[in-house]
Amino acid sequence: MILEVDDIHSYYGLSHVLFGISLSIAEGEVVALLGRNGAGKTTTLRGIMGLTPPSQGSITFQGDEIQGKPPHAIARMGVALVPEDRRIFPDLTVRENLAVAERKPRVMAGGWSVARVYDLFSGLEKLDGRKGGHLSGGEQQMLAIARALMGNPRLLLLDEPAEGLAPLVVRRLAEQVRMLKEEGMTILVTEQNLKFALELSDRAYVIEKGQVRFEGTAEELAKNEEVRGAYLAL
Amino acid sequence: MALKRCLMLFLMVLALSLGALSLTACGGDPTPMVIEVEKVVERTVEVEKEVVVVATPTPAAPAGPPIKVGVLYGLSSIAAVYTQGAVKGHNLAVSEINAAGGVLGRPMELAVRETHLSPTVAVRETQSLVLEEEVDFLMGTISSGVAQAVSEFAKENRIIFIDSLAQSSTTTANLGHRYVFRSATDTVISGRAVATVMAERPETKYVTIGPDYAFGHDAVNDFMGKLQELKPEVEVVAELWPPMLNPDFTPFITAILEEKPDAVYASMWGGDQINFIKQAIPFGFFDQTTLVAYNMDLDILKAVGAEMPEGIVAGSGFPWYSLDTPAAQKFTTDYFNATGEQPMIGALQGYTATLVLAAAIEKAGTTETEAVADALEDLTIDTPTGRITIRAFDHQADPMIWVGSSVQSEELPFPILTDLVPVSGSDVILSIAEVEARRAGQ
Amino acid sequence: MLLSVSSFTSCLSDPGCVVFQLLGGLSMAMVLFLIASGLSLIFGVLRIVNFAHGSMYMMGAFTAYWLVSRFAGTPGHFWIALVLAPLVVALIGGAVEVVLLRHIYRRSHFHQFLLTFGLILIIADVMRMSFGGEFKSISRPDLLSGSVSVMGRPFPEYNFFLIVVALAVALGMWLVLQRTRLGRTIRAAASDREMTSALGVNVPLLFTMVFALGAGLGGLAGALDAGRGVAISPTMDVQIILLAFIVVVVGGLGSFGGSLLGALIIAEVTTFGILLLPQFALAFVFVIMAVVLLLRPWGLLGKPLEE
Amino acid sequence: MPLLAGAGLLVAAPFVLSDFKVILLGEIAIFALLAVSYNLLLGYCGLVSFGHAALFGIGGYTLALILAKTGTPFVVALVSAPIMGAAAALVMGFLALRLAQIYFALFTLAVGQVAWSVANKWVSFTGGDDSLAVTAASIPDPISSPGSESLYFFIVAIVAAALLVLYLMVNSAFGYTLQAMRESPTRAEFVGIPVRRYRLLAFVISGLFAGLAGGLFAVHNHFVHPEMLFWLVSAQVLLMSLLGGVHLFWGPALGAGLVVYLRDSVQGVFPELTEKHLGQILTLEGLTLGAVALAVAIFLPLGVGGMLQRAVRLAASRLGARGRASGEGPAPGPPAFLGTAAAEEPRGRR
Repeated sequence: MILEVDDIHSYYGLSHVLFGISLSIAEGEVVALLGRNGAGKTTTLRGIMGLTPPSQGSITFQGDEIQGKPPHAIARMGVALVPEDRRIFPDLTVRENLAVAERKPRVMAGGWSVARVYDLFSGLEKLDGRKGGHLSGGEQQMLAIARALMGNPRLLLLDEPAEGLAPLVVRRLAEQVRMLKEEGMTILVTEQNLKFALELSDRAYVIEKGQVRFEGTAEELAKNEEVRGAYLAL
Repeated sequence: MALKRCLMLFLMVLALSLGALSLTACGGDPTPMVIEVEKVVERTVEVEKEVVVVATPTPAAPAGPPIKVGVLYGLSSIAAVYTQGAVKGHNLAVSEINAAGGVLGRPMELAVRETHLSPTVAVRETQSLVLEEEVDFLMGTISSGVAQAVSEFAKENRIIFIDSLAQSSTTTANLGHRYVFRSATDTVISGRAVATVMAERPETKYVTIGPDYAFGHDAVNDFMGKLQELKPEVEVVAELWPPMLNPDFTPFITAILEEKPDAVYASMWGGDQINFIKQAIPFGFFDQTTLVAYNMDLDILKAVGAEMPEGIVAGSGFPWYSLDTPAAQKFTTDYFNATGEQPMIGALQGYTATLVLAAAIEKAGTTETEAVADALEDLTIDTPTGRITIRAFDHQADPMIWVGSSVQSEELPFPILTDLVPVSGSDVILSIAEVEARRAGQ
Repeated sequence: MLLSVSSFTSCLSDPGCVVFQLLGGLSMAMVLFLIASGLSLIFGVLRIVNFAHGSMYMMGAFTAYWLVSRFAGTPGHFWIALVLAPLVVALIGGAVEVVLLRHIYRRSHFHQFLLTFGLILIIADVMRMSFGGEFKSISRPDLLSGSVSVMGRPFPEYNFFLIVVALAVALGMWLVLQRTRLGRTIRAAASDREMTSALGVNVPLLFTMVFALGAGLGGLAGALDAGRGVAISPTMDVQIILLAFIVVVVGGLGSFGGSLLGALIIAEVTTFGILLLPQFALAFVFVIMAVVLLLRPWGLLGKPLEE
Repeated sequence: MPLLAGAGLLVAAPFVLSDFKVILLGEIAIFALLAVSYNLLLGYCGLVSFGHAALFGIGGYTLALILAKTGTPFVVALVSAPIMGAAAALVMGFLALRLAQIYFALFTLAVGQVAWSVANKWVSFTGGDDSLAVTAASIPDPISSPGSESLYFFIVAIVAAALLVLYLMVNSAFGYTLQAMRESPTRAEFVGIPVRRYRLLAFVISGLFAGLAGGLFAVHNHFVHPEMLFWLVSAQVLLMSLLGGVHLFWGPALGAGLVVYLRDSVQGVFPELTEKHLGQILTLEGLTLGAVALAVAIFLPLGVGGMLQRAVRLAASRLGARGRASGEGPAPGPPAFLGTAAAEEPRGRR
């Protein structure tokens, strides 16, 4: 298991948001985290990234406890987050956005460089000098993923990547994510859009009110009408 | 977690304080002190010998309940350079008085309080002194606003207040009353003393510049009124009023230079005056015009130091470095022996105020307020700078002012005023008619 | 003051006078710029309005004084002080960030105001304890003690030096911010510190560096001003902080170019205002600030803050 | 019960304490009113103003000017002070409330400083730095002497009445609306609350009581000085409020008491020490108040009042006080705007 989340509880201020979420991901797997708005998906990802540290429970990444570590340390260990609202730096150019995330190339071969992400996201190259704030939604999403890759992550956290994008753009995005998967990238993706998620992922968790309600393969979930009806917006 | 932070904070404060203490311990000003002292002492040795011969046998130690005097000053910030010395002057006078048998055989005792240059704080501290410490008299204050507030308190509560430092003429002239007295010069004496000297000189085209509050305006008006009276052809081509505590005088300097005045009268004090002079030098200011300063004592002379341009005309209430009178030299030596410092003007003024009060109590034979107030009126005593009288009509004293021009000294490690012209305070003090006119105008 | 108005018009018709006044204003502007840019940088990245920034300026001046008197015999002691003083202040700034500020980023902005207000009081008292209340001053270096003729009027060499140094700092800062990795990271953190940390940037360390840099700029202004002949005393902080606020409010909090523009406007308006209406010259500054706040509350080159 | 005991203490105080302590208590009462009025903006609206000193000073100058320049009876002057305070607040608030947080703070700072420079510069009207006396003759006899019991009771009675009015106000629908707006202005706007108008009303009420406090201060001190309007006074009121605890109605009053008391007790404690070790006479007031400010900002975000409240609750639950112990869920804590946890965590591009 590359990532193991064990019984984490999280608070926002005084409100208890996560009530003992546990999940695990194996190397090379794509796992979907599904649930309605407010179910706790984003909080779970933020918890893993160290942005909203859980108040109890443990998170291990490649066997190391990362619970309680600052976000930058977690990022440097190989976790990268593509947040829900993309959070592109609006005043920085596309290239600068990428450069911020660039870490010194690891020993391992095949590290990501600006040239390589431009290869993967062919649309970005011609936007090289444009300010992040002037990109369209789809372009921002590409940039957000590309930026996350610049840190050479082993685990990519994708928070609702398809949200607010036109169907055509979503399709292209799915393709790009699949290419990443083929390269062996481990991905945890949250979605409300069941179709998009199931198309890509090997396994899925469904959460509701901060607790895991279902866990299984994509096929199992696709067949389980009950869970889909009860916990997911279709 | 909280404990750790607490510890860190504590360590931080500790480190800061230790740093502060070690800095002071290293001695901020290591260079010239020793030389100066020798000079001062050398020049006063003979006088001292005389004093020793004349000295009387030790009198009886004072007994009975002490006569308590409240002393109020802004002891920090911009005023410190005047008031720290003033408190030491008060202390020197008290120890001399008590060594000589006290006042009415009773010891004199001071209670010093900080006003933070705030009238509100000053009044609260005055109340504390009068109600808690039960002081019999009040002395002190710097900054005219504080003096005025304490003076109002004295008036309402019928307690004697001797203004020892604050200069604004308003306190005794316009708003004077039975219980307020001033043993120091006011803006009229200081301003007019300089004006009498400037009236003899050729300059006629003036620019004035002064801090934008009561004192600054009083000082400019008192100088210019006298000068124009003595020399009607003098004209003022511009009046500038920078705020107090102004760090950058460049725009004022460039504006003045465009006017091409013969002379510039400046009533800034302390840091403002230093800023102005130092920033004006490289503009060739002192080659183009003559600066006339309200006063220039050790605080400014030392701070400007070797850069001090020659030929600035200024008044001084205590140019001890040039005064050969035994009284002045004795005070300088005693003060140095007691404190290890050269006396600045504040030291003299604090010392004088204490002597005035003690003499009045002796004369009245009681500490009862009305009797002492009566005794203070027309009281004449000898001070280190000569004899002064507290005028009965407005309770303003008439100390000497010396007017001279700046020069780099060959003997002393700081510039001094030279070619000193002594101006007797009684020659330039507001006339009684003028005081009456001002009071009628209120 | 009719007389002064006439001198103003006569100045405007004399190019020598105009250039001379402009230059005088420029040297005032440059000091203001150095202070304001530090204040603005700290706000831009840390989102903290540092009321104690004037104290950094004051510490710069005191440190310069202390170094100059320490190295009194050494040739070039002024230059040693000018280089070391900002570094010392930067170190102190960094320590303040680590020990104090770091704990309150998540608190409401009133706690931040309170903390920096407390720092003003403490630093002033510590300076007073260390150096006393007497006015200190240091002398210009011999190299720059003279003056040069500008359209027939002597203008201090030191002020030219000051203008050049400040412009060099401005250019250097701009290059660092726009062209270097550090600058990129600072700009990223300014717009979204959380995302920046999620991308592997050690944001706490970056904040310490930025606060130290801002404090160092304040300290540099203090040291430069000390050399210009500004009297050094424990009240310098309060004198300067209000002016610095006016500059950043006019130029735009958090905007580097805004600090430069704001400083130029405030200094030149003051300079020419004194010629025009000496009685009210300094009120112009407040009027400009009020107008800017009413029309463009986020300043001329700033960006609106979301609530 | 505690209320009665407190009232009893206040009534007994002047008979037990020295005249000077009675003066200090009067000052505490006035600053308590000022700080509580300030907290209407700070605690209830989440707005930091640095112009509050100006409203305080305007109240003081109104009373002093009316008494000094006209023959109007004292009562009229006393009533005019809060009215002018409110009027000034209306103008200041109208302009300032369009601005968000930090710009609001800076704008009020600027307006306050303009008011201060007017008081300083318009010497012929305000007396400038020479201050403006409120003579004993212009104040009705029983309350004309500082330190007297009658003046003390006069001040305490007015302050108590004003605090009662404020208390009722913040515990009415108006007060709850303010708090709802503070938590989320956008949501409040969404459900149809005219946020700006409510805040303006709060600002005006705050100015009303600040003006009253200023008037009382003029009576208490027998003079007014431009320093009443200086921004550092606002900063001190901020310290008082945060020290006492801004989420409690009486927190700022407690803070006012602590600051005034602390300042009085550090005066005169250190001079001998500093003279001996530093060769100068210093009070270290700045060091003390500064350390308190740091301590509050870092360790006591809820203020002394908040800490006391917590301690009392904890003690109550330990003693197993009847009924609801705080067993379930987190202890009732501060409102979210104090940002104890992640509530204020920067989200998005803020």
